[in-house]
Amino acid sequence: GVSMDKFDDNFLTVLRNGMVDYAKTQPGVTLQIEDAKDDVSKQISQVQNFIANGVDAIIVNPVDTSATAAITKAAASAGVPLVYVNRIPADIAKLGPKAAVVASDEKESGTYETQAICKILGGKGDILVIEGQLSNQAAVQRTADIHDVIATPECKGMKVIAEQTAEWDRTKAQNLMTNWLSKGLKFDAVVSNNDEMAIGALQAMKSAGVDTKASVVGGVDATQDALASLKAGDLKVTVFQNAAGQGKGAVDAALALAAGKPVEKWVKIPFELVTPANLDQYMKKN
Amino acid sequence: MATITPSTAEIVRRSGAVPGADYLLEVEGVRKAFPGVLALDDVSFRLKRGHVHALMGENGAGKSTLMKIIAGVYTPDAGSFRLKGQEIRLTSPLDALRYGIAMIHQELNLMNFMTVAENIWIRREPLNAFGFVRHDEMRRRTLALFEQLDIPLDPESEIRDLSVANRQMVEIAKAVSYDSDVLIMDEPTSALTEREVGHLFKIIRTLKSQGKGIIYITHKMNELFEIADEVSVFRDGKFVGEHAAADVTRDDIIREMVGREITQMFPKEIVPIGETVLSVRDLSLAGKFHGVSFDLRKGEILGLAGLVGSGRSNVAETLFGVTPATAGTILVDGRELAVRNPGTAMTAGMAFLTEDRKETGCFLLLDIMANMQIALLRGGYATAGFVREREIQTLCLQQKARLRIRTPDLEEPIINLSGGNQQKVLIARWLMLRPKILILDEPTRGIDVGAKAEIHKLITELAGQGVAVLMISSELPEVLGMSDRILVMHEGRMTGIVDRKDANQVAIMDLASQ
Amino acid sequence: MATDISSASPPASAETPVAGRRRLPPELSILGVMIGMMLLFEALGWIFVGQSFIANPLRLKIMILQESEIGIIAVGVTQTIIMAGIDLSSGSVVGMTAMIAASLAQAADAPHAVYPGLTGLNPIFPVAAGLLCGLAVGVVNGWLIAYTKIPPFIATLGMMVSARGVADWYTNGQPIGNLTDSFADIGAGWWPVIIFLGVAFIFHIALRYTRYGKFTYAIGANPLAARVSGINVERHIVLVYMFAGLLSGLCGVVHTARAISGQAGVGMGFELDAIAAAVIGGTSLSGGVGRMTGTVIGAVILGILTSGFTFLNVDAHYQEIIKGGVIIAAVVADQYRQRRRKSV
Amino acid sequence: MATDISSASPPASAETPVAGRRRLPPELSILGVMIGMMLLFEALGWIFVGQSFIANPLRLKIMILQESEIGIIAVGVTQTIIMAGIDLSSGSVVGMTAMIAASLAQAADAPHAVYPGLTGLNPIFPVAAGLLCGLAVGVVNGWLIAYTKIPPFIATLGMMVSARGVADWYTNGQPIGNLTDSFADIGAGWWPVIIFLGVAFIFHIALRYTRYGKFTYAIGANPLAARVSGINVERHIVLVYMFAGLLSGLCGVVHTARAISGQAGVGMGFELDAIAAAVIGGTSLSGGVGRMTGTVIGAVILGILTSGFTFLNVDAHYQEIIKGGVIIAAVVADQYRQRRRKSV
Ligand SMILES: Nc1ncnc2c1ncn2[C@@H]1O[C@H](COP(=O)(O)OP(=O)(O)OP(=O)(O)O)[C@@H](O)[C@H]1O
Ligand SMILES: Nc1ncnc2c1ncn2[C@@H]1O[C@H](COP(=O)(O)OP(=O)(O)OP(=O)(O)O)[C@@H](O)[C@H]1O
Ligand SMILES: [Mg+2]
Ligand SMILES: [Mg+2]
Repeated sequence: GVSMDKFDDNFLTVLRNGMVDYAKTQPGVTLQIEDAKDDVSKQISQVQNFIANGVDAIIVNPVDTSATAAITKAAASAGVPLVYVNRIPADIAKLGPKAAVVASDEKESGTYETQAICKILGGKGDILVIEGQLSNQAAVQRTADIHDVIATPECKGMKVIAEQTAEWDRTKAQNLMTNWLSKGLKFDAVVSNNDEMAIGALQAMKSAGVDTKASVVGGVDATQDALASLKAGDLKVTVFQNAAGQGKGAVDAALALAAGKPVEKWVKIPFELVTPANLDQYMKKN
Repeated sequence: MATITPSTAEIVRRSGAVPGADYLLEVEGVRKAFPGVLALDDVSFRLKRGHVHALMGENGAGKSTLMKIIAGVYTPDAGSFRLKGQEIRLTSPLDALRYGIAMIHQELNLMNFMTVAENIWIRREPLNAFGFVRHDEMRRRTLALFEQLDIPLDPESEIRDLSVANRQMVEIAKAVSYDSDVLIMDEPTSALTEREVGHLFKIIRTLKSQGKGIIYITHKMNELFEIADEVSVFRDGKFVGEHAAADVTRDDIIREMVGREITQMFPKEIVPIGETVLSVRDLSLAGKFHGVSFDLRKGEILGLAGLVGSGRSNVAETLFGVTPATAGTILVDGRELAVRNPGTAMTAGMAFLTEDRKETGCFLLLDIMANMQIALLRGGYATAGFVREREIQTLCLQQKARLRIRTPDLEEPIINLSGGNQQKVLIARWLMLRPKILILDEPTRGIDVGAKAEIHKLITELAGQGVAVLMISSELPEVLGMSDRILVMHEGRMTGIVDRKDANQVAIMDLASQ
Repeated sequence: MATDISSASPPASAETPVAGRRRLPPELSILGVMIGMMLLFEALGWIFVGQSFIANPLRLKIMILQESEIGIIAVGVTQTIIMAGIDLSSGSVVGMTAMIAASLAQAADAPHAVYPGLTGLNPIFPVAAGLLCGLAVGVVNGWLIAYTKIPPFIATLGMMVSARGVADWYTNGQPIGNLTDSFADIGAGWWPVIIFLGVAFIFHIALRYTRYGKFTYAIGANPLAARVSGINVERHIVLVYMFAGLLSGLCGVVHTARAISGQAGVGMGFELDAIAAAVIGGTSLSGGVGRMTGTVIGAVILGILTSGFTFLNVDAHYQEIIKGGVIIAAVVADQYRQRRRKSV
Repeated sequence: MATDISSASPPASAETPVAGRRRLPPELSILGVMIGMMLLFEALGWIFVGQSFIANPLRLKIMILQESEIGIIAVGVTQTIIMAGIDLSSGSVVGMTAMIAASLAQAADAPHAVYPGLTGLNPIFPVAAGLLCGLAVGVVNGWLIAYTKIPPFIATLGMMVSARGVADWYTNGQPIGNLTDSFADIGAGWWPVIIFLGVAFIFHIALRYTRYGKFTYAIGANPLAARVSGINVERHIVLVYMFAGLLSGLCGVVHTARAISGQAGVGMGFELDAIAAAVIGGTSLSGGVGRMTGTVIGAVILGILTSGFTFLNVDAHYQEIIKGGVIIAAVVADQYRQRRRKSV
């Protein structure tokens, strides 16, 4: 049983496909994947439905990392192995013997992105921040990372002149960027919480006649479109999170736990910075 | 000015009259303006204890508006009110009810999906010690009330299953149940037949003998002289006179109301009757009526009489395809016509004025023009889909003048018109179609004497032009006066067709209760 | 032909209300649809999965447990709809009250407590705070609708946007975890179900047997008639929206206890599910018609669908596509059965 | 006292429409609210930002551009609401048609084309496919509502769930990129605005001056009376929902062209924004009342809000909280102005 946060998210789709593809190579493994639609209660219910159906192991891509206690408890009391994937549950310390986490360290993504931009700008400049959904933790975390990096001595010269949400959405980012441009804001870089919004911002800049090749825009996720944009010289930096690797790792961990083998509590899948320099090695990956 | 707060309403009500107060209710200097219309202009009115005071006036004269003010629905722009000699102020219907003023509204005001009992006792449900409604007790009280008023209805039936007449009876019962000192009845009989009217008058007499005052609005002259003690006449929002009913004649009042003489109430002309246009054979609608057969000829007016609930309206609805027949045939000009929906009926040249203005007639939120033109649009008056507004507007203005529809302009939402004027708009809707067969269900419901005569003249004129008319009416004089032949129904069966020359009240009533 | 109310002898028929006129409660028909649905899954279960769908206590529990949060707000939403209103703010209010309740329910050892001085409180406090907040929002909704006369859709839509804003702003989007066990107990085991059925029962009684209920139906069926009958329509509107708000607050509390965490995004889209449960259960959006039992059945139908699809291991992509069709089919079947019974 | 229609000679007053009685269109009032809002931002702009809010062509463009997608579906949704219906499926249909249009609009050199044989097509094809799909969905919605008599809310809710399912399923949630430039042009520059205002104008004319419009209002105001007046109510319902579906499809196409990519999650929540635009613009959810001009103003008001907040650089968290309040305030102001004008 697999419960995903949501289906219509590009990154999670890659992760899901990673699981599906990998599971196909493993004999006797069938996956039942459910869409929690970004809803904690739905996810809890899905796990309970899985337990009712007697699955061998459960993989959960948590909607809310602070709300995993209920899931952990349910799985533990039913004795079903449990693997959290992609996001680290808040109760990681309390996970029982039949539970594990396969994820990257979310703190890395925003940090890598901002550090790279800081390097391009030479440690100083005015930046615009495009946030994801305000109630979403990745958005909150990545935005916090930006501020953390700016607080470091090397990047002290950077300043956030405006920070608004575009709810992860490309056209919303287009709208937001156009609104900023209409105000005549002078900025040196745009730091976006994900690639979709970064691309939206670039599209808006293009249609307003801003030279996107000379501008500095960064995102996170290394989606196909982002890589293409990077190649074209528009996007300057993105961060690759090995979605397929996480998917594969999760299935592996679940199989191991189901077979009674021990698994590391946190199987770390690292983030990787993507720049025009190392672009080619990622073109085929996501 | 000693104004009494609503909380003292009960005290005022319980206390006796101020010494020397002859009148139960006195209203003075009331003014009420709606946008563009001065509905009431310095109107005064008095009601005596134990009397029935009739209000007369043309459609749109302001009768309902004044009554709604007394019942606390509208707030007047000016005016003072005295109940049993004490100054009162009315700010909401609840106030009025507390002061002992209840009203039967011209437009039915019932909750469709609730039962009869729930409708009557709303806000006054009998409760038990825990605050729960005692449904049994409510039912018992309803039955007791119905027995007292002689109403044969099941307290548990839902309002939406009742015919208009029965709904009206529920309204009457509800108003009586308040046991109020002042009871306002705004055209309570417009949907009732003679039997129920007689019934209502019995109730009114009982109330009178209990010392209550009743304000009675009607457009039916005969009722006036049967029940009223006084009569006040209104014209164009102004009070024009008060008389003892015994001192005046029908013509006096009409003259005062309309400002001119009306010589003939039913201006029936004998016109040449042509060939048959509509033949109905064994028409049935399962559960409603069966075996209805008749012929309708060019220039003929066929009256349809019967008691309330006898199925007259159902026959009309079936003819027009609103509720397609379950058996029988309809022939128009000798050709069989499968009437599946109103569209097919209209294509065949029929027009149908329904009896329930609010439910199946008016588009309340739309303006007068939209209400009038809607049936016309189906078959023309549009070029490539674009409505020919000019032409239609000319037609509408003609109808407005001809039927004397009282409104500032055609863009007024129809909901702002007085009841009678709404009815006129609907009549105009169908007349504009120039139908071959005109079906009218209670065409003069709520229409004043003057306009009624006009409409009767119009119907006769149409018949003269070769239109075949089927007219349902609960007013026997109207049916008798207008029809060439009268078809009588009872409980879903037709009990006979009477010729004009043989028709009289007794013969019809005989057939209607056979 | 059913009745003979046009009989010529009134007193007789008045005394003897005609038999066979008693309407069957309309929710019987949607109950039939629900049972049919369960039997269908049972049959499909034996064919495709080789096990029983119904004879599984855990599944029966989850079927209703997973909808009990939606159900709690649906109890309030149903009442606003019966009164010809609507409550779009319920989902956001769940999010807002979830945050507020969670912030007051943190355990004494919570590392980054929102109010470090207010940890380890008795669960009474977070519960009361959540309920009161919900209630306050409800009063504002009701006041706006009753006294400014703006459409309920706009008033509660505005509130929906604002309440979500408050939820996001409350801790800048950071989730609130580390709640006390005693608070978490409220959301454990059967509790959400009991609370849902409990409030549904209370308001079922209120709607059917009290003046509160009669007024609600009356205003929904014909506000003018209600006013003319002396009902203080404005006050009653405030009351009904207040209860709806209170129930959203309750749902926020239950959700927080169940998830053992407060998250700003919680409850997104709940309002639509709640309205769907009510409408599937026979409540009419034009007001005056609806019953609490129908809403409970509507919520359970949504639960059966979810559990049934997981049970049959239907591909999640197809699930959605089918789900929409099944909701429509359920209501069509209900409509058809009701119409047939009426014409009998 | 303005007029003297209470004259005793009816024929005279019937012929001469009294001067000064010309009714102002009701949307004038909400237009006033909109202008007031712009002036407020203008004033705040000079105070806090030191520049003009209005005198900025780019901002005027984005104000309407950012709402033009919502606006396009609002044109259809308004008509369903005037007809006392609703269309909840519009957002999902946008998602679905976006995917379909995108899959047929991929450039010849797209690396992972959905239909490798169908790349580099003339934009006519993806546009036609998107529109046709939308139209088909609309017909299904209309048919369900007209002939099975289920509430429009349920029919379009079911469709909303199903269409989203189709969008997700279409490419398993993968976005579709690498679209042809000629297709992308449809979403470039002023085009979305032109398309929005174009369809709004067409349907404004249709509603005001054609039989189609008169029938739509009539059915919304009183479906029973409409039927008795000979209108084929069922056919007209199908027609109106068909147009609504078509417009959702158009929005899907425009959105895809604007984003130069098709995404399954697109359009989520659009239906609510569209309904909000219509209701802010004065369309009544109980049917029979509403105008296209009002809806356009409603959409622009939403755009002004978004642009204004960004302009003033209001903290994103407070934005939401304020936004809800401002929507309510706008409608309250409108209501108040209308009532006052009425009583004059
Ligand atoms: N809500 C309203 N808004 C605007 N005008 C109104 C409103 N109600 C009534 N009027 C106008 O006030 C005048 C008086 O109407 P009212 O209903 O009192 O007449 P009435 O004497 O009861 O007529 P009828 O015999 O037709 O019932 C009419 O011209 C009517 O158009
Ligand atoms: N809307 C309705 N729903 C259910 N039954 C109805 C409805 N309207 C009328 N009936 C019933 O149908 C039967 C015939 O009613 P119909 O209205 O045709 O009679 P009618 O002779 O025209 O009387 P009325 O003067 O009341 O119109 C009656 O028993 C009545 O109670
Ligand atoms: Mg009147
Ligand atoms: Mg009748």
